[in-house]
Amino acid sequence: MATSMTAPRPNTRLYDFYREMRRVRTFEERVGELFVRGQSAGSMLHLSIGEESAAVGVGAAMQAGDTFTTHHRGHGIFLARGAEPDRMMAEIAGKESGYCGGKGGSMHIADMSLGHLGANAIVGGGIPAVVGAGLSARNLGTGTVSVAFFGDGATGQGILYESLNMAALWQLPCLFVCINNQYGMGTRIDRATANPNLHERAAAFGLSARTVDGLSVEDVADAAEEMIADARAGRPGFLAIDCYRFFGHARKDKSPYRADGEEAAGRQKDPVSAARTKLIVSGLASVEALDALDKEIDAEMDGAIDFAVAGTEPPMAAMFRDVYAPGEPEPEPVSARLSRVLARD
Amino acid sequence: MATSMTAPRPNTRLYDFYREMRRVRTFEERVGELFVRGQSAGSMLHLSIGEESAAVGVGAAMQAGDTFTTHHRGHGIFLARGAEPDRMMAEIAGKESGYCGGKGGSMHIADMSLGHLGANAIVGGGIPAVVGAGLSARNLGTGTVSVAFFGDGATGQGILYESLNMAALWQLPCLFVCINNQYGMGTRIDRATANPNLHERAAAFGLSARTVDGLSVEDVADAAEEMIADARAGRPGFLAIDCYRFFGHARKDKSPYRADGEEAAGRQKDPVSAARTKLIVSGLASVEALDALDKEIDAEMDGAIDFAVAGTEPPMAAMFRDVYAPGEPEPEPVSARLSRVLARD
Amino acid sequence: MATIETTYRDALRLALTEAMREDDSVILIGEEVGVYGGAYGVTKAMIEEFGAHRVIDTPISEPAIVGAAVGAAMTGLRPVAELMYVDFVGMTMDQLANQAAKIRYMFGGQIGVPMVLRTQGGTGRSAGAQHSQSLEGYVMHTPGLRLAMPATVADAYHLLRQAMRQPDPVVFIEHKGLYTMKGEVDPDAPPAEWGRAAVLREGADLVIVSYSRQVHYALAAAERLASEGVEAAVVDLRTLNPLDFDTIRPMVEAAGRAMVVSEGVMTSGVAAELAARITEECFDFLEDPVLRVAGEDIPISVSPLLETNSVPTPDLIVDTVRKIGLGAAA
Amino acid sequence: MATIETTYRDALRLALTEAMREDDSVILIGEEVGVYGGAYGVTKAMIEEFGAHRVIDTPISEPAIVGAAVGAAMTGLRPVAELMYVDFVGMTMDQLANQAAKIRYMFGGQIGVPMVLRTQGGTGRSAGAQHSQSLEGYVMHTPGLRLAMPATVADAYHLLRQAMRQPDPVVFIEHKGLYTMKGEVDPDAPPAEWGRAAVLREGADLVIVSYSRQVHYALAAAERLASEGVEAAVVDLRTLNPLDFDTIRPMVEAAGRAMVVSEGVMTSGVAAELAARITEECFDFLEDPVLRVAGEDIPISVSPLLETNSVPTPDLIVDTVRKIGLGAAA
Ligand SMILES: Cc1ncc(C[n+]2csc(CCOP(=O)(O)OP(=O)(O)O)c2C)c(N)n1
Ligand SMILES: Cc1ncc(C[n+]2csc(CCOP(=O)(O)OP(=O)(O)O)c2C)c(N)n1
Ligand SMILES: [Mg+2]
Ligand SMILES: [Mg+2]
Repeated sequence: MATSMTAPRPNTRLYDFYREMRRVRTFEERVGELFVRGQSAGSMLHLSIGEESAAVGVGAAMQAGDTFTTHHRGHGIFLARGAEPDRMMAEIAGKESGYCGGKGGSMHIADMSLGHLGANAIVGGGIPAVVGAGLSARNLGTGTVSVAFFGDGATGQGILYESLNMAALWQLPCLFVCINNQYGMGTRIDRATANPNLHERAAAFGLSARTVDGLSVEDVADAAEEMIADARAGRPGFLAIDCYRFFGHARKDKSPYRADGEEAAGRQKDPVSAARTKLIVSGLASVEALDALDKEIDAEMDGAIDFAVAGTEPPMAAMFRDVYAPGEPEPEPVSARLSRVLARD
Repeated sequence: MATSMTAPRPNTRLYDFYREMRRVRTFEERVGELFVRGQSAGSMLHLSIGEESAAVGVGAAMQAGDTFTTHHRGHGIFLARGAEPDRMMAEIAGKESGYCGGKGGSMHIADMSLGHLGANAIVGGGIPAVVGAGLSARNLGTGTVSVAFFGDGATGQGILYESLNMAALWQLPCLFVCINNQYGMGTRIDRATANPNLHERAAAFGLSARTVDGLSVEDVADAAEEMIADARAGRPGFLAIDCYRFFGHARKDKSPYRADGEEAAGRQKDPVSAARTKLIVSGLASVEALDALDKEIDAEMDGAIDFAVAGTEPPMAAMFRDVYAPGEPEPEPVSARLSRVLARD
Repeated sequence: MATIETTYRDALRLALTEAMREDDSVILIGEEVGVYGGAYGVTKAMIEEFGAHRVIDTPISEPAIVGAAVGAAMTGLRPVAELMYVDFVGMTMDQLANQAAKIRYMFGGQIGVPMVLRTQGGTGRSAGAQHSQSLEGYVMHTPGLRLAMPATVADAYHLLRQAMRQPDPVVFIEHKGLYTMKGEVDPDAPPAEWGRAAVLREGADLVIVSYSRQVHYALAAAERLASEGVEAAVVDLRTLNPLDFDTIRPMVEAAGRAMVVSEGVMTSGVAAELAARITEECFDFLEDPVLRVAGEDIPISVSPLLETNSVPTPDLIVDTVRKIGLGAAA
Repeated sequence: MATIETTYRDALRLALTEAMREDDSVILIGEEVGVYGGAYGVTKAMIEEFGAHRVIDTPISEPAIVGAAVGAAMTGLRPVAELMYVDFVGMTMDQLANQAAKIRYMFGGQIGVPMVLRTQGGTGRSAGAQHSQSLEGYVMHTPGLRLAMPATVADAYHLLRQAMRQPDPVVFIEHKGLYTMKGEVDPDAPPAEWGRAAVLREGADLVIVSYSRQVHYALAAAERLASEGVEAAVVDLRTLNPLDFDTIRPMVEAAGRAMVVSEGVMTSGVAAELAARITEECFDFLEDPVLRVAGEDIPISVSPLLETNSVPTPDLIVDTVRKIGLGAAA
């Protein structure tokens, strides 16, 4: 994973997890800043604060070549899989230097070289693609696994069950990761289903399925490692990760539908501070060392903001590009058509 | 249920079930004849032979005012809920005297006065309507239940799970009846899912769910009565009924994908002859009485064919009717538009 | 009530609220319509007045939301279903086009599906390719579906009220860029006839036919053109099904020139239909082909610059008129 | 191979078979494509040659079939997905229009989605409102999707081969009324350029532009018209995206009259686009508005009489030409 650090540091798994989770959290905080500074492209920014263990725990269990899709709240997942914060932030700002040249934005970041088949603004929209990636892995013998990340809200979407059924039926190397932050926008999970034990549904389709508490990134990683190994062997799985969405759904949502008490309690389920505390209490890292690490990360993410702000909007010429493959004629602009029509005589 | 019989007959539930199942079977056989005689509208005729206990067992457990939707293999269900064979057969023949004036045909029969909200040619397409009917029942306080009938193949459709989830969440008076005839076209259930215990899926969404063997119409009826009573009380359910599709998917399919042995074995699961045997063995009815009944039914269904054949195609004027409500302007026919355009000067 | 000044959003809420007060069978059903008050605030606090049995928050299940509305409409309720973004209509097209639109016909006229599907579309929020589309073309191409797209505050109210009285399914598409727009409405005034276009501006040189937000762009362009000596009429279609040609025909015949302006992508969309239809109806009077000013045949970018220029702008309308040889350049 | 006589159905199978022999990455995925051999027999026995890993029978899950094809296409396979009826495209429109069509663009050109979605449409089997539609209009209105609709046996083969080589998603719509049609194809001959229309008949009086089965109706009508002294040219578009105007323009300019014939419903459909486009391109040469002969704006009935007359017939084409004042009545 792409981070450049200089100080010597404890070589433990938990430390690495902490670092990556901290990077995710700080990145997301900076996304919030970008918005406040009026530099983000729009306000449809969905922060994954509180959900870092899902991104990092599962991300760490994946291997190079493995592919994945994410939902609209996918910054952390992509970071955990090696994204450059600069290009991510630039994409979120709608800049040409972003991962998608400024066309995609926060909800459509992708990078084929890192196996990121794409974030999606359609709840559930990216799930069946991992079935297809699983078919590719099987038929081409790549040995890779494909992971779909989505929220609890996506369990309302029928396409999830169609995909689970196919993966189980064909024994594909797929893992379905449901990041259950308890909410789909303003709807708490118990107002979205009569049975919030989401993994039971996947089990009924014949997948190996379980729920893990996202408070412990190590637990998440353990479960993910096992299930990804299983998936690689043709036993697809479904992993629900319980966590809590610390903030509103998107930047402008202040969650008025949540009682203060609930939010305060929910934010206790903080995988980043849990990891930090454990590192310190168990003597694996000192407060000072972690503070220094946090500062390093702050600097890294400040750099991402600077990079994004310094970028330029894509040129108008980019507008008609990429609708079809390079070499194909571009769609005729409306103004060109009209000029042609009117210049006929 | 609309059958006119004259001979005195044993007043038992099983006898009534037998009669209705026999009516369904004979009707379906006549549909086959209609096709062979070139009198059906098309060949998309899906016979429910082998599935009579589902139609009759569940149908008998429903009450007046209850509503339902069916899949494409729904003749038997509608008969069991009181349809007139004449108008059904006429609809299947595409005649004006049919239930839908010849516009709907076998796959789109409906009759609001009998609570039939419609058969559907889209696998799974009619399922969510019962959720809506359940909302109506709840909000309007009608005390009615709405039942979705569909095949095992529809368990591939995501919309089923969306509907199950809603029904359970809102505790609606709905029953989902999956007629598991082991096949969706040429695909046996074990090639369509890794876990053919279909009711487990519904249970995972919080519905009361079970599977019953369709060989015994009494068992089906018992289960349906209980589950419909539960549904009426706000506890929606899912009932899978195991049976076997005796013939091909539609009229032209000879099921080459099934071994002869399999078909022979499958056809042992015959709810009609099982009921007949039980009636005789237990002394509830004599062979002669049943033969006489069968003959009566033959005559009834022969009459349906005659009625259908005697009918006329809907008039051309019907073509632009019913796109919108009565009183709304009808769509302008293409030829009228063209005449207008060309007559401009 | 007399004429009030309000916003497009509040006018919509007023229409829903009044209908629900008048008729117990009206329900709202969709994602976040209740506790959250609607993603764009249209149904704010309505759950408090009408309760959770009439303002129904759903799971994220667009196909079944539409399907449930169909079933409810067939059994005595008057559902107003909400799709948070018209971009999600793709997953509901089966329930919408194969069920809602065809039930009356397939069943030989036995029953209708009196439901409204409220949704919103269009660009303006950097929401990207899957949250910025104008997909009315799919709907207009589907016989059996009525289609209303209000451009004004008054129509936000009146068209929605009328939509809720239709015997057939109505897709009602709001524009995300109009919710905070202010305007006047008299809820008690008799509304314009359902299906009738509104002439918002007279003009002898050219008739601009549009709907939804582009009506405002057309009006802005017409103002600028007027200062250049060109008088463009602006017609707001209000509903795309029914489609009112009786209003347009004499105007185009008189002006001899027509432009259609639509945010939907050009090819095979609403602008194509309007252009083809005007040509059919007014061929002998046209001095130029009907000009199609429509969305580009591309997805929408999140980049604000590309987004803005992916759909018609007042500038594009003005420039096009100038190209005709009317206005400044003439 | 030299020229062979075969059916539309077998030509399709040949195209699929050869592509699968040449390229291991090609897979077929859809309902009943394997053991059953395809609902219309196109993929008959292919599972025996290529095995169940390449000819993949699926559960009845149209949205996920298309979604899985998208993911497969992004990761190295060349999926040919099958929708048994184009009528089911509604439930897949999200995966098709929001995913397949937009992925290249949204992701800044990083990757394409080289998949083919094979399906079939049209009337002719008394299959009713949900199994008889011509929904190419939805597809054509979606930027990013290529659209091919073969009318001839040769094109069944060549267009499908070409579709499978495209870098972008292609929706390939066959016509259920053509599967048993016989014709000639030379699989080794260099095919007509992808995106190029075919002039199937020359004629100085009128240009009929069509595609899919209606091409044959247009040819039949043109034959009858010829006996009345009217010479109608017939153009088969072959692909609707790309759309070839270079072939049509000079023909219409020369004839001064054009008719478009499409089985899809008229309003806001393919015929609207073609009419609008021809008018734009050839306005000064047109003696009449472009005539739209298209599907009625209604659902399709199961009654054979109503079904037949819900879409253009050779009679309707002939009668329309006569109305112009050309032919018998003139
Ligand atoms: C198909 C679809 N429906 C609705 C939305 C609007 N929407 C965006 S995010 C969201 C909630 C999603 O909840 P969840 O899946 O739990 O993800 P989270 O936001 O909690 O991470 C909704 C309703 C959408 N983008 N796509
Ligand atoms: C959405 C959709 N997909 C596919 C089909 C084609 N089709 C019609 S019936 C059928 C099999 C359905 O199987 P099942 O639900 O088990 O019902 P059965 O025919 O066994 O009664 C299929 C695939 C269809 N009509 N609708
Ligand atoms: Mg959530
Ligand atoms: Mg079945």
